[in-house]
Formats: sequence, structure tokens, C-alpha cells
Amino acid sequence: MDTIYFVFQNSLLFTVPLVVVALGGMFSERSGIVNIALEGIMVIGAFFSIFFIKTFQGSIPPQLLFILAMFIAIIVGVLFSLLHAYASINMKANQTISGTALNLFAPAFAVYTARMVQGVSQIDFENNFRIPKVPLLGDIPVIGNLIFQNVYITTYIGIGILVVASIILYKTRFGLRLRACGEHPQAADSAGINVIKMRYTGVMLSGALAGLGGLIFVVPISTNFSGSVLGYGFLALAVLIFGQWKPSRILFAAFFFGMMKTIASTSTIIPFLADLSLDPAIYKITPYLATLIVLAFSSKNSAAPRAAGEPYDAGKR
Amino acid sequence: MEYVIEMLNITKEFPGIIANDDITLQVRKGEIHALLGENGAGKSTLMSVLFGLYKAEKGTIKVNGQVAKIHNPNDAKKYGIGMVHQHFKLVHNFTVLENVVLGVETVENGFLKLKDAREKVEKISKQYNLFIDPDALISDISVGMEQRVEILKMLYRENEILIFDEPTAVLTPQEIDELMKIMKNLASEGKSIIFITHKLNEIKQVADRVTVLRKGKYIATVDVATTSKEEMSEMMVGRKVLFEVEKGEQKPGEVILEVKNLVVKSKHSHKNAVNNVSFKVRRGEILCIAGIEGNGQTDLVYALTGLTPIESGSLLFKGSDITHSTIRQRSVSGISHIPEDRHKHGLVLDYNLAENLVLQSYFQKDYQNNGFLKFEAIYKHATDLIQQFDIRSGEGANSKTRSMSGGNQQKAIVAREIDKNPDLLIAVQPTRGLDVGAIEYIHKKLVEQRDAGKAVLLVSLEMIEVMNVSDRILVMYEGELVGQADPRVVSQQELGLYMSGSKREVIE
Amino acid sequence: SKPEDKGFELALITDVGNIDDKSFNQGAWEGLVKYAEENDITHQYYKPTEQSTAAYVDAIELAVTGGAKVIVTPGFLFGPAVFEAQDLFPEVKFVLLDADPHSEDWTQFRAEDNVYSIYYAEEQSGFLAGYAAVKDGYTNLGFMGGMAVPAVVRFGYGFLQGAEYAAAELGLADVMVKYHYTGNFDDTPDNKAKAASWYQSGVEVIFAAGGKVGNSVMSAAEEADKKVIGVDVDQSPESDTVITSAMKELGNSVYLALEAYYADEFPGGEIVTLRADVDGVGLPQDFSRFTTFKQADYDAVYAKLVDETITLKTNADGGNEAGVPDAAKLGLTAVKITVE
Amino acid sequence: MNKLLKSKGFQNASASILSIIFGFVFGFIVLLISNPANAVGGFLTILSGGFTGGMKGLGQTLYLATPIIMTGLSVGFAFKTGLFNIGASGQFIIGAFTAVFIAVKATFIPTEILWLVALTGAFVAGGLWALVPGFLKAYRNVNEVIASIMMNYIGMYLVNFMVVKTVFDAARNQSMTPTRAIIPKVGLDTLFNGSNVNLGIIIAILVAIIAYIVLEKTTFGYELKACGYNRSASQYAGMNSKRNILLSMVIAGAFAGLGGGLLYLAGSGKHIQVVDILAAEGFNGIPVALLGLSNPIGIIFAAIFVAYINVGGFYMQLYKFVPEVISIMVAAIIYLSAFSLFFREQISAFFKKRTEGK
Ligand SMILES: Nc1ncnc2c1ncn2[C@@H]1O[C@H](COP(=O)(O)OP(=O)(O)OP(=O)(O)O)[C@@H](O)[C@H]1O
Ligand SMILES: Nc1ncnc2c1ncn2[C@@H]1O[C@H](COP(=O)(O)OP(=O)(O)OP(=O)(O)O)[C@@H](O)[C@H]1O
Ligand SMILES: [Mg+2]
Ligand SMILES: [Mg+2]
Repeated sequence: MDTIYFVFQNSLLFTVPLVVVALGGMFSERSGIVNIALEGIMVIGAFFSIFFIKTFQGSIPPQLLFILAMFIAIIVGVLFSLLHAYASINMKANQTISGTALNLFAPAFAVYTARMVQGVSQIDFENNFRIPKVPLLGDIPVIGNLIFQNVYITTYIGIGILVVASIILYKTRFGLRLRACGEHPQAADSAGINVIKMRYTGVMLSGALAGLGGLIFVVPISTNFSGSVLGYGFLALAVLIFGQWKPSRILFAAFFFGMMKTIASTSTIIPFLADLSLDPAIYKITPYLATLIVLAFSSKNSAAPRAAGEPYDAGKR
Repeated sequence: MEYVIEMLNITKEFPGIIANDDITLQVRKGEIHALLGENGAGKSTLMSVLFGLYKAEKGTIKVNGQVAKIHNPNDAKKYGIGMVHQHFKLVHNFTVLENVVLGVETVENGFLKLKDAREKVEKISKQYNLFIDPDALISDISVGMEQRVEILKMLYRENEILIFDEPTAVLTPQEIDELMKIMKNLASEGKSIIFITHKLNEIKQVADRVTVLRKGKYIATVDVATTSKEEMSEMMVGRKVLFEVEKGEQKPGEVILEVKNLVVKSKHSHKNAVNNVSFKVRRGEILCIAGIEGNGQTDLVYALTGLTPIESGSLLFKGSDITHSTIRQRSVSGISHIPEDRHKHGLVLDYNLAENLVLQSYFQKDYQNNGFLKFEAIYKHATDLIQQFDIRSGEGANSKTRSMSGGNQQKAIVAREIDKNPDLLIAVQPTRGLDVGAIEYIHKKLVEQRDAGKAVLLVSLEMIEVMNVSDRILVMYEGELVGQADPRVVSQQELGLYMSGSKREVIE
Repeated sequence: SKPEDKGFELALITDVGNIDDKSFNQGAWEGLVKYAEENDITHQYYKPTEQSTAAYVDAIELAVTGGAKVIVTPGFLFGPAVFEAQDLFPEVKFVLLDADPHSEDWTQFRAEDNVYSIYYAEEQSGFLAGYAAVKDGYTNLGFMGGMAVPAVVRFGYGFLQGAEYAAAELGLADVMVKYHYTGNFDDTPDNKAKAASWYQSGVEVIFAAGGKVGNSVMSAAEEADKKVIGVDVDQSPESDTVITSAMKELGNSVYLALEAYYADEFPGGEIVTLRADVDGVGLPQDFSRFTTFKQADYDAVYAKLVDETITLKTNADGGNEAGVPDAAKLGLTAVKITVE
Repeated sequence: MNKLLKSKGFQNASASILSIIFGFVFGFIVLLISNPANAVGGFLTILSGGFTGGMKGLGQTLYLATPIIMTGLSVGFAFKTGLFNIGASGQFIIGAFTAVFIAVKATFIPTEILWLVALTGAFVAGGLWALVPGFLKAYRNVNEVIASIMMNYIGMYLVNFMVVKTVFDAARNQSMTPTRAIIPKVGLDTLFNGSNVNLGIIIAILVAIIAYIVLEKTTFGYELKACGYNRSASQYAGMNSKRNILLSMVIAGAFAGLGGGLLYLAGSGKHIQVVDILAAEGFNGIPVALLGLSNPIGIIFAAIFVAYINVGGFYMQLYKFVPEVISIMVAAIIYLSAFSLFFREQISAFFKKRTEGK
């Protein structure tokens, strides 16, 4: 039982950031802008917020510091994503180009700036943000073990974002309009919706969530940051597609992937896997292979927003 | 006389073409004002300017005598202007209700409040006999229904000035009648309507006045009651147009296509889309499949051309079995296909006109040599067809087809398919959205094919076209052939009975 | 201003990692900087365009263009590059760490007078770490190496032998050691999860010998309230969980080499392995994070390494080609290895 | 002359050049901010790029351009046919491994042709690797982006595993040296003395030209593009759209795979490191393809340009600048090139005015 709890708790390490970032991608793509810059935005978000943590660590209580850092990550993510928004909305640029540029820019900028400011590219921080056990809730059998012990506050924030994102998408005027812009912007426009404004909002939301995702990805796995999120922005993109651009499925996809990754790296404490003693390479490959196989049998219909990737042109037939 | 809408001296240019050249349009309150013009005359553009989708280079717009600044559809909305676009602007994966409220949603603390909206939609739907199910997904409903949703959208917004851009092009005769009634109704309530159509009958039937455009220029505005159809069409194309299709006696020859017990599975329901259909097409005849949209005509054509697999039955073309042949094999053996959906199937919109005109023949000896395209021949071919079929576009053979007007896109397809010199021409709604001049031309081409001893299989929803062009009519209803008629003797009413399923006979 | 006017007399070239990797490269760089600053000598580091011998040689050439008189090349990947460069730039001195000059295909080995090759006895450093850990009461250990390169393998084998040695002294029958190479030098969620799973399964202390892998391990240790042993340099400032570090005196040896150069005593042509006897390896002199292990214990066992009472098995005779340890070859009885 | 100025190719090229100029200006500002004293010198070094090191520098430029021409082609070719091949990284490393494997293990093949056989192997292996996402896209409707991302990781782990099992140099934790299958230098090494440039650059350019001809001049290219633009229409026209999607992915993959072979058999002492890091060359293909407007000929120039300023960035270290500046500049250039539509409109408006003014 402990093993199950442990594996579950650890899979959150992968799942939560992937969900948050993929939801960001969802808002952008649902508004009609493909955002492959998620990776770059994560890097920039993590860079500034961790720099903030490093600066104020010790003078501000950990959980408060963490939350403040999240705000920084969000703001920076939004600002950075504006570059993508401007290029793809105002300039009608090819969205892959602009996204690629941001992906190229972010790590170089992070390393370069860190060196300029503090001499070295790594930014150290102390990871004292983990909550060993949530008071009261942590004692609930099973559930308490699963999600109220050894957690980061980000787990709850991630869950909160997921719930809020689904409500926004399906239950609000904003969500309806956003989806319309991603499916058929001409229809939205002729219904009097400001497509440009909606798309800006979509991209900025993706910036906010990807920036935040960068921070919450890095914090639990290391004690320093050096300008890389190891391709998890691209994995989030994969999760978004796997999740068919829908919140609940994004959760499923991220969880599936996170679980597979955790099992792969902790196979030796999982009894029946430990007995197999397979080559580690097999475990490393499994999450990706399994995803491919699942996709091969579940992708009959793609739910990609129809207008995603196309610059909006009012006169298009 | 007081005008609700005045568009004065409007000029709108696109790269390489002046779509509107100093056009003036004045609409009176409470009238149905028709806008008539050939394909590419600039009607949609003008309306898009009025609706705020395009910004005109020159000219003023006045609403109720006041100069109006309309920069986007939101401004148009403020002036009470609503528009049903030629290509519908509906979000395919939204429900009817969601599409209707889009942009004018009622909310409570930011959350959608659809209850009131639903009631209002149901009320309007009842009032105008629209029979709309607010919860149906757009992707599940028929084109006619989509049209009604567009109308409902305008009514829901309580617009006073309604623009209909070719609303009847995709409707069945019954649906057209319904629409005409609705429009009259609306006008009698004091709403002003701008009505774009190529069908002079419809103008005669409902419009008060008509403004005619030709090649981007204003020609005249006249009263409908005192102007004959012939006069209108002459204004429109600048010459006399024949309305009756001139054709000699048919001389049916050998059977060229034999369809035996054809069954095609439906993608959406358990019922077969095409159920046990058998018929023959002969050389020298135009056989027409008539019927209301959505009764299996599309699937039948897809099965004949190879786009959809056949469940059971067989196809014999020129005596050989093509049941399992590929699309290419059928095409090469002499079947041409003018598809129903020109954007989905007919054209590669990002290719230029020349490239599109060889879409069915690029692999032939004439256009390639050991796999290398012969561009000279391709462009020469394009120039020839452009001339021969009067295809108009900004940059000739080099025009991106995406930028061409709908009518000219259609002409390009017709040109390509007829130029293949097929033994069997399958033409699905070949004149949809075309002006009378173009329709006349295409009908003439179909008859020429027939007279040259080729077979033509025409699928049409257009009653007049069915009656005028065909030599023999088969009526399709719910995937089955339910009637056979001779256009020289059958009445429109009788055909209507077959089409609605009220009458059926066994076909040999 | 032409760069040659100023010039950089001392140069360092990085291979895989960055100059500020908090372990290997940084250790060497700090030694160089220390000497340069004390003596007011210009210095600079260079990054090759890609990871290839040719690119390393180009970087060396660039450094020479930039006026370098001594070039420090840390890392075994520099073996073939320095092999070429020693002939191309005979007037320039090379301090090659963790390697000796050899041809790309390992057929020729030759160190000219302008090359000083330094190896470190990582197995001794690892030995001390393993010894200290078991002596301090830990019986459930982990070794998490980065990639199975020779130096990392030596750390690992030494660690196992140190644990065995302590177990024998203490009369312990069972010391469990989980043994793993992560395949990278990064702080990834996978590495973190792996480390966390070890701690979860009862491992008390993990020796993290792989650059930033250590950061993942520390992160997991901080969560699980367990311990870490650092590598290369004293990593205790990075996390409170680091009880000690298996060091090699990178900075110091670079410093000494430079000192020798300026004293005209550059040990050109020499290939040395710095061992305990010259203080080339060791643990930091801070024993406060141990409970029972004391300076005296350390000094005692260190002396045995110095006088070679204790000799250790390394790459060739301790395991297989891929760096997987062999209990029999390493003479392990009390220590039970689980290779993952 | 006027015709040339108004031609699309000219306007495209001048739009790209404009973004390069603005990108340089941005880079200069970065340099100024970080180190004003050395900014001018550093910047001039970037500008003189490959020329900084004389013929050798130019040779290095061509050497560095070789693999990214191939991965750029891989991405660009797929783009042209409506697919986003983000999997060049995996295809590249699989190609690289296959080449090295053949080079080391196929001792029975004569040395004179071994390199050729190994490159062919790389080409085929890259193609086969892309067959998987191609097949999934064509027949199972799996988005090629996600399938390619998965294949990147699978490729990386598999190659690591295979290197260790087959051609492992344990002492350096990397693949063995493929001494017997080095791509000939064909005199380029004397022309560009001291550099690693070899026949590979000529192969890459030839492949690009062939790709151009296939795309623009042949019925096959016509089909591939038609299928990319409008799959339904290509079906209607009797093309086998599934086969085309599959082939287009396979060709793209083969290009990337060949790129891997060309780099690792270049004789520059490049080895496959057994590290869990995706091959960067694959991702570098994306900006190259974009800068080259997905046109194979444009891609040749784009790759050479990127290599050129990277060489400049390398030399710039003499001014105490970190080479990351180059990435920042390339990013700025790519970003601005996204505005090419805007630039093009400006340019064509400019020339229109001029001709009208006459
Ligand atoms: N059309 C809707 N109206 C209101 N709530 C919805 C709607 N669709 C989904 N939800 C709710 O939003 C949350 C997320 O939905 P989910 O992502 O699963 O989409 P879905 O159920 O697959 O719906 P769809 O396919 O219509 O987008 C769930 O709680 C679900 O109940
Ligand atoms: N977005 C556009 N880009 C370029 N040219 C355009 C565009 N929209 C319209 N045009 C050109 O303007 C002219 C008028 O087009 P418009 O759609 O208004 O004609 P129309 O009267 O509606 O004809 P049709 O009934 O054939 O659609 C056409 O020749 C068309 O090629
Ligand atoms: Mg029209
Ligand atoms: Mg129109």
C-alpha cells in the first residue's frame, strides 16, 4: 500500500506541471493560436521566479515565498507570451515560426542573463516548499495518503486550475467566445466578437500557465535551475493533443504519462516489476511507446480546433 | 423618399481587382431590395463593407440618413444590421442555441445563462415556422437547417436591416418557398431586407426593387414589378439570355453505366445511405437524380466515383466491372466528376488556377514527361480554358484559386471536368451559386456532351434545372429510387410528391 | 581593439558541461582563477562549437590565438584533442585532467613535453565516502552515478569497497547498496523519482556522482529527510542533507600546475594519478554532519590509503565493460549490491 | 529589371534579409548592454562570421551547415506537404547510429565504399523511423507532432541502448570511432585548410537540389503538395493521399537520418554520447527550415547563414562574450522572419509606388 501511495505521490511530479502547461496550451489553441513556445515560456517563467526565490529565501516564509514566486512566473509568462501573440495575431505570422523563435530565445536568454547578473548560469534555491502532511486532511485514510501527504501546494493549485479551466471553457461567456474563435473566427467576428482580443487573451492565459508550469516543474526536482526544462514543454504539447484539447482528457493524458514515467523510474520498488529485472532502457522507452500505442487506437477523430494555426483574415472564404 | 440604408459611391479594391467601383445602393424602409449581378460582380463584397467586414477605400454609408461608421460587425450590430453570409458562419461543434447566442449571450456573474435564450429561440422558431431544435449540433443538421439557424440568429438579435447573401442557393424548392414566406413576413413587420440571388424568379416573387451590378460597377436600380426577367438579365450580363435550354431530340445509345443493387453504408446511422439502388445511364442522355438534399445522393455519387467504399452491389462501366476500381482508374477510364463541395473536393485552394486545371490530368502524357511536369503545356492549357470558359480572376492562370469568386471557382471545375472529354460526366449541383449567364453556359455544355454521344448524370436539387436540362428523371428518397419521370410530361407538383416521399413507384 | 592586444594568458576549455557546473569544470576553473587573480594574470574560458575532437582542437586554437600560454582541458573527452594539439602548438602547455593524450581510436598514446596529464584516484575518494557512511551507522546505501565513464565507475567501485571495508571492521553481515547509472548529468524528474523511490524503500544515504544528478538526489533527500554524499567538490553548502563529499582536488591540482609553470618547473610529459598520498583525493575536513564517524577514524583509514595497506580494484578489474560492478571481483561479502 | 523586383522570389528574399538586418541590430544592442567596451569588436566578429578564421573558418561554416541543411530539409520538406516533422531529432540519431554501426561492424565491405554504404544505411534508417509517425498519421489519424515527439524519445533511448550493446567505447561512454568509413574530403580539406569540411556538404546540397526538383517540378511533388494543402481534394483527384502522407514523412525522415550519417562519419571526432538528451541538430532544423521558407534552395542558404554566425559567435569568445548571444540573435532573426508577410507587403507596396510614380 505504501508503494502505491509513493508511486502516486511521485507521479504528481510529472502530472501537475504537464496538466498546468497543457491547459495553457489549450487556451491558446482554443482561441486559434498554436503555441509551440510552451517550452520557452516555461523556461522564462522558471528563470525569473526562481531568481526571485533565491533572492528572498530566508527572509520570507517558504509557502508565502512560493506563492509570490508563482505570481512572478505568471506575470513573466504573460509578458513573454505577448511576443508570440503580437507576431501571430497582429503580424499574421506563421505561428510555428514565432513559437520556435521563443523556444530558441528563452534558454539562451536565461543562461546569458544569469551569467551577466550573478556570474554563473545556475540559480540555486533551497527546496523547503514540500508539505509533509496537511493537518487533519492528511489523516483521512487512503485519500489522505494519496493527496494530502508529501505534497506541494502546487498540487492543489494544479487541481484548482483544472477545475477553473473546465468551468471557464464550458460554462462562461468567455469560454464560449474563445472556443468560437478557435473553431470559426469568421463566425465569431460576424457575431460581433473581437477575435483579436480573444486570441490575445488565449495566448496570455497560455503564457500565464506555462510560466507557472515552469516554476512548479523545476521546484520539486532539483535545488538549482540552469535554463532548461528538459523538453517538458513539448511533452505538454503532446499531452494537449493526446488530451484532445479537453480539460478532463488532458488530466487523463498527463496522469497516464506521469504514471508511466514514475513506474519506469521506480520499477525496482514495485514488487512484480522488480522481479522481472528488465534492462533499464526498456523502462525508459515504455512511457513513450505506451502513449503511441494508446494513440494509435484512440485517434479516429481529431478534435483539434479547426482554425488553430491560421492567422485570422476577416475576408477569408 | 426615406432610405434606411444608403451606400454612396463605395469603392473597394483587392489586389488586382476593383471589386466595387463607385457603387451606390439605397434601400427603403420595409422593402425587400434585391441585389443582382453576375458571379464576381461584387455583391458579397459590398455587403461585407456594409457589415463591417471590409473597409471601403472610398464612399460613405448612411443609416437612417445619418453617416454611419461601420468598422466591424459589432458596429453593424449597433445599427441593427444583420447578415446571412453566402458561406454560413456557424461553429460546427456548437449547438444551434450556442451559435445563436454567440456574441449576445446573457450572463449571470460571467456564467452563461441559456434558459432565457432557449425560450426566446423556441418562440421565434415557432413564430416563423423554422422548426429548429436548439440543442442539435450544427455538424449534425442539414444545410437548409443551417440556413434557418442563420436567419434565427438575425431575428434573435432583433435586427432591423437584414442581409441575405444568396440564401437560396443551397435550398430545396420547398425550403425556398418557406424562406420567401418568411422574408415577406419580415418585411411586412417593417424590417428592411437586402436579398442577393441569381434567380430571377425569386426576385420577381418577393422583391420590391432591384439594384443591378456588373463587373464591379453600378448599372441601375429599378422596380421589380415593372421590369421583366429578360430586362433584368440583360442589365446584368449586358446581352440577351436564353432561359429555355435549347436542345434537340435525344438519341439514347448503348448503356454506359449500369448500377446494380447498390448499397452504401451510412456514416451516421444504422440505415443504409444508399439502399439497393439500380439504374442505367445511356450514351446520349442526361439522366437526372432529383431529390431533397440528404436523401443519399451524395453517397450515391461518392460510391460511383470511388470516394466511398461500396457495401454490396456492382457497377458496370462501359461493360467492365468497376465496383472495386480506384478513383484514379475510374477517372481515367472516362468518368468525370463535378463535385458538390467545391472547396472540399473540387479545388486545392492554395494552388493557382493553372495547377488546379490539371488536377485530374497532371499525370497524363500531355502534362508530364517521365514524372516531370511540363509547365509550358500546363499554362497553355490553362489559358485556353480560361478563354473558352470565360473564367474571370485577378491574375489569369497564376491566380490563387482561393481569391477567386465562388462562381468562377465553379466554372474552373466545370471547365476541367468537361475538358477531360469523359464518356460519363457526373455533375452534382453544377450551377449552384452561378449567375444566369454562367448557368446558361454550363447547361449548354451539358447538352453538348449529350449530343456528342456522351452520358451525363446530373444530380440537382434545383427544380427548374431538373425540368429543363434532363432527358429522364429519377427521384431519390431516403436512399432509394422512388420514382421515374419524363420531364416533358411530368409536372413539378408530381415530382414534388415523389421527392417528399408521398408517392412512390417500383422502378424496373 | 584587437583581442590579441590584451590576450588571455591562461585558458580553460569546457567539454560537455558548463564552466559553472558546481563540480568538475567549476572545480578546475576555480583553481585557475585563484592562481590568475593572485598573480594578476589574464584568463578566459572557451566553449567549443560542438562536441567533437575537431571542435575541441579548434577551441584550443582559438585560445592560442587569444594568447594562451597554458590551457587547461578538463575531461576525458579531451584525450584525442590534446593528442593533436600538443604537436600543433608545441610552445603552449596543456594541463589535461582525467585523461592522457591518445589517438581517436586508442592505438597511440603519447604525451609530449608540453602536456601534463592528471588523473585522480576516484576509487580512493569513493572508498572514503563508503567507509565513512558505514562507519557512521548507515547500512542501506545507494550509489547513483551519472554516466558510466571511467571516473564515475571508479567512484562507484571505491564506494562499494569502502562500505565493505567498514562492514568488515564493524562485523556487519549485511550492508545493502543499490547501484545505478542515470545515463545523464541532469536534474530530471526521473532522477528525482528514482532517488525518492530508493529513499522510500529504505535507503538512508545516496552517493550522487553525476553533476546535476546530485541536485535531484538532494531534492529527494530534503523531502524524505535522508542523506546525500556529494562529489568532486565540497557540496555541503548546496544542501543540509549532504553529509560529506567524495572530493578530488581539481582546483588545487590546477593551481599547483600553474605554479609550477611559472616557476619554470612545468611537469611536461608526465602522466600522474593524484592519490591520497599527495592529498589528491579526500573528504572535506568538516565532520559535523556525521554522528559517530570522527576525524580520527578518517585519519586512520586515510593513512592506510597513503601507505597502500589498502589497495583498491578499479575499472578493469572490478566489473565489466559497461561499468557494472562484480561482487566477486571486488571481494564483496557483507555488501550486497543490487544493480538497477 | 522591374519584373525581377516585383517577382515573388525577390520579395521573399528581401523580406528575409530585412529580418536578418533587424536581428543583427537587436544582437548588437544585447552586446552593448552587456559589455559596451567590447561590443563593437564582438559584433564585427559576428558579422565577419565564417570569414574570421579565413579559409578554415569558411570550411568550418560549411561543415557545421551540413547536418542542419539535412534536418532543415527534413522539416521543410514535411512542411511543404502539410506535415510538421518535429521528429527530426529521433530520425537524425537513428541515422547516426546506423551509419556508425555499419562503419564499425561491416568489416567485410571494402573501405572505398564503406562510407557510402553507411550513409545509405543512415538514409534508410531515418526513413524507417519516420515511417512510424507517417503510418500512424495516414492510417490511424494520429497527429504527427505527438507521434514524432514520442519517437524522438524512443529513438534516443534505443540508440543509447544499442550503442552500449554494440559499438561502445566504454572508456569514454560513447560510440566507437568509425575509422574505416570516413567521408572523403575530395580536396576540400586543402582548399579550406584545417577545417573538417568534406564531401558531405556537396551531398547535402545535391540532396537539397533534388528535393527542390521533386517538389516543384515533378508529378510526385505536385501530388505531395496537393495532399498537404487539401487532403480531400487530392483524394478526389485520385491521388493516394495515405500513401503520400506516408512517403512524405519517410522522405523527411530519410533526410534527417542522412544528416546524422553525414555528421558522425565526417571524421571530425564526433561520437554518439550515451546521454539522455535529444539530438539538438533535429530541433535546429526547425529554424533553418523556417528561415529558408521551407524552400530546399532557401534552406541551403539558411543553414549556411546559421552556421556562419555560429562560427562568428565562436570567435567572439575572444571578446569575453558567451556564445549564447548567437542563439539570442538567431531567435530574434527567426522571430522577425515571422513578420515576413508584413515585410513583403511593405516591400511590394514600396515597389508598386515606385513604378506607379514613374
Ligand atoms: N457542453 C458542456 N456544458 C457544460 N459542461 C460541460 C460541457 N462539456 C463538458 N462539460 C463539463 O466540463 C468538464 C470537462 O469536460 P470534458 O473536457 O470532459 O469535455 P467532454 O465531456 O468531453 O465534452 P465535449 O466533448 O462536449 O467538449 C466536465 O466536468 C464536464 O462535465
Ligand atoms: N479576399 C479576397 N481576396 C482577393 N480577391 C477577392 C477577395 N474577395 C473577393 N475578391 C474578388 O472580388 C470580386 C468580387 O467578389 P464577390 O465575392 O463579391 O463576388 P460575388 O458577386 O459574390 O460573386 P459570387 O457569386 O461568384 O461569389 C471577385 O472577382 C473576387 O475574385
Ligand atoms: Mg456570390
Ligand atoms: Mg458572393
